Amino acid sequence: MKEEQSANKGGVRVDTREKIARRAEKEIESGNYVNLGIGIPTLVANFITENKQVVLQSENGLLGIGPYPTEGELDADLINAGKETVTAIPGSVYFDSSESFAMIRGGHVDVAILGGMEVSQNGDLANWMIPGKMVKGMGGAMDLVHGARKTIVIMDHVNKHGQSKILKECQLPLTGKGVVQRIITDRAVMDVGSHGLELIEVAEGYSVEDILNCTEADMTVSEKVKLQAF
Amino acid sequence: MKEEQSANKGGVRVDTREKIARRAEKEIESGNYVNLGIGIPTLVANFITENKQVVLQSENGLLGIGPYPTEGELDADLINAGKETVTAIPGSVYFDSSESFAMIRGGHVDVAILGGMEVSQNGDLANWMIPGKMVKGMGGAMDLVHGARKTIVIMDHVNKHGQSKILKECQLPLTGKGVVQRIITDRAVMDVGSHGLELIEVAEGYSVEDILNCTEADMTVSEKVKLQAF
Amino acid sequence: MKKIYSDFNEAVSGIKDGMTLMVGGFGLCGIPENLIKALADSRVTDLTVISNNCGVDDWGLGLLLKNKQIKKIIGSYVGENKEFERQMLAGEIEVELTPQGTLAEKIRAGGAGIPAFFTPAGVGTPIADGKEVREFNGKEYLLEESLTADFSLIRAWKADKMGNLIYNKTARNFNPMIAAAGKITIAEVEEIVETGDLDSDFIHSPGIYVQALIQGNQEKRIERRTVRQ
Amino acid sequence: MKKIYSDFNEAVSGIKDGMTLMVGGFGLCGIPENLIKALADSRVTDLTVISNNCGVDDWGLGLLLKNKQIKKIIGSYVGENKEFERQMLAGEIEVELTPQGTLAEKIRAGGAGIPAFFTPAGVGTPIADGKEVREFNGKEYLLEESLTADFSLIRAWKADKMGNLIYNKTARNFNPMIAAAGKITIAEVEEIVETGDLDSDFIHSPGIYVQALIQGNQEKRIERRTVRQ
Repeated sequence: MKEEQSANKGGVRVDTREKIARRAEKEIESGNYVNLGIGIPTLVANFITENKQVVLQSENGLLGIGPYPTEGELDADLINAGKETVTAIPGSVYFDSSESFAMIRGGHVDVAILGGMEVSQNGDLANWMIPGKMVKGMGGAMDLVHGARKTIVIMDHVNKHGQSKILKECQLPLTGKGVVQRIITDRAVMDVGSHGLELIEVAEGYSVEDILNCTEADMTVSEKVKLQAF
Repeated sequence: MKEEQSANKGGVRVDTREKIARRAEKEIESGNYVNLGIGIPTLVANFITENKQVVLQSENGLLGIGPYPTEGELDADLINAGKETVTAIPGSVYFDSSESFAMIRGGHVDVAILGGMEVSQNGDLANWMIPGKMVKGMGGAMDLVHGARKTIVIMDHVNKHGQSKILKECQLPLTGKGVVQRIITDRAVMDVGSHGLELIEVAEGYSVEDILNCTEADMTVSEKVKLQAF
Repeated sequence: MKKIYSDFNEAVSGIKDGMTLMVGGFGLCGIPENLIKALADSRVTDLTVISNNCGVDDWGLGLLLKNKQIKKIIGSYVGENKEFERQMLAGEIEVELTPQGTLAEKIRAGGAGIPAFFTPAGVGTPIADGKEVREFNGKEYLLEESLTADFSLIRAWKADKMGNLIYNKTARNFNPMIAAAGKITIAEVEEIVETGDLDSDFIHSPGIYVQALIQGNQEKRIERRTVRQ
Repeated sequence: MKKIYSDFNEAVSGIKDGMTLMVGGFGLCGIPENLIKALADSRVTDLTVISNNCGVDDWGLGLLLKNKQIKKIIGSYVGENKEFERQMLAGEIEVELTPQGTLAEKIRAGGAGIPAFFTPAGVGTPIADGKEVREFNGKEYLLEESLTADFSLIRAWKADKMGNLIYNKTARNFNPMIAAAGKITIAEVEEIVETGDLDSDFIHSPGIYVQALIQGNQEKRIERRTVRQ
């Protein structure tokens, strides 16, 4: 098994983040409406190929996020859900928070890509609080996991102590129960199906056995598992 | 007791409608947002004095109904809740049906003036169906009676058989239960209070006794009852 | 970029017998008249139609009534035509009358992923039959469930090619909520403009709710022509 | 014609100790900054504040935190400042965390006369504690009750003299629902125009929701200045 640094130092970690983001981009089809969470998910936008027409939703009230502004374009009244200044593409729409979550909750967003602290083998997600630590709030995550047609969690496969973040059962308080359809890590891609967790892709540098060894959750291996997939 | 024609023939009936509408207009204060029901209530708009700034709400999605259009102004996309072509005043707003009833249900409309078939002494209103007859629907009436800060019913005091329309209990299926605050008829004005129905005004040509005689509901007479009030 | 049809018959060709449809409009104002005409031509039947009204004898949803294509109608005020009255009295059509504000909110909830809500309209009336009543802050409310549809047919004023819509005056009415509550929403519009031509701050229905567009000329019949001198 | 204040201190003078306030904005974007400053100057205390966020250390609702004017905050993401963290860990402030979409819908429901609704957000999480869970169509939902306020403080871009409002870009966010959910709503606006100068088809908040207006200059601080080269 290849050793990777989880801490954010030097190029290695950045490469890992980029690797996950690049793989996650493949989940997005042309014509999709997509919500990207804060953190690594936001990076996915950088890798969307030009032949795809994708509309990015920001839950604070924007459909059609554009690139970050130049100094001259900077507008305090135009931010994304991470409170970063952004721009808007032609054909973008502004709306209020109630409409924004009507859109999300009502199943109109095709794909939501979120970060995760823990995911369980039945698709539970924990990504908003650690007991004993300062809790800042869940923001829109609890609504997003229920609304999007496909909820994808992207995260490191193991935590900084080398422990699996994909568990039989989440230990942290949940964000949503049975809400995750696909997990993409630096090492593998797994689907949560009606028969439990299934390994469908293994990243370069890892074997199926490596993945099973570093995953606490029960997991079957797809007959069509793709090796050296990304 | 003065005999009046309930049937819609000649000037007498028209005068009665106008009399009721003119009295109802006094319920409207400057600055009010008002919803006028179909029928006699719609007539009230004709009598709003010029010194009052009143905004009329139409539940199909307009705040700020103006007068009927001239031939040249006629616009199929601009109608009131009675499906009549109208105009809109400067400062008017168009919105969707959900927003319109949010406005109504949320208590933002100051006064609703509706027609009635029967009102009970505890403020129940029946104005949408007669069993055995074709039922066209309640439209927005059931929402309006709950939403407006003040719900006023205007109608003839007695039906075409001379029977009281103000009853101990409504006989027809209800539009709303305990929703009417004031009743204005061609003969009197009555309030529904916590102690039941109270006579507060008597129209010209009638005595307090006349009103009590033609009203089936239990009713007290206000100490300050106003005679020859309208 | 959204699917843009040029033929109304093709636009409604996905609508099959037994489906549930929502149709925008208030009276004849803001109805997708050419989509309705194409649906009448298609002769699909056993439809459940959710719409505030049901047209008049020879226009709007009245065309579907005449063809007996409607099995059930959910609306707030439906009796503006004789054929409807005949079918209703003969028990040929099922009618579910819903207070107008409740109808608007049930449709809005359907598009917004809210399965049910409490509302005061209808408490103590025949509308409350069989429904849960609950008190909040001393007042009684009914539990009402949301509505969705297999297809939503709406009319808008202008669309851009991303499906963003704006409506004209009171022709807006039920159209925006119906746009959001349909699995597949087809918008009949007066004009299709280029992406970017509509102001992002002033879009009534974001394109995310719209699956297809078609441009058409509307007769815009007036139900109650009322003029002053 | 609405009440138009010229003095921010006077505008907030009706707000008393112990009241419940809603304040518009997302982060520092679209907050009624001058109304908040006047409220900080007023030193009213024991406030319950409903707002998606709670400002930063030296701006927005953070100013009220610093003065210990807030007894309880209801929001979805509140920890962007150290004083908040200190008060929370010391048990000096009560915090009710609410999923952002649920918060938006609770406020919208408050303005719309809907006392409660079911929503999927929070099922199976700590948010569900003590709340009714009910299944609709095979999926579980939580019952959530609506929110209203004694005063709503919002920021809009332009108002006409009838109180009709439009917002700019994502500064809209929670402002329109908060406008409707306040018993008294005061709108801080960038510009007041004559009645008739706003297009009736494109009003975001109809004036019926607004009780008073005040024009002010906003600093519009940026929380995360992110630029490309």
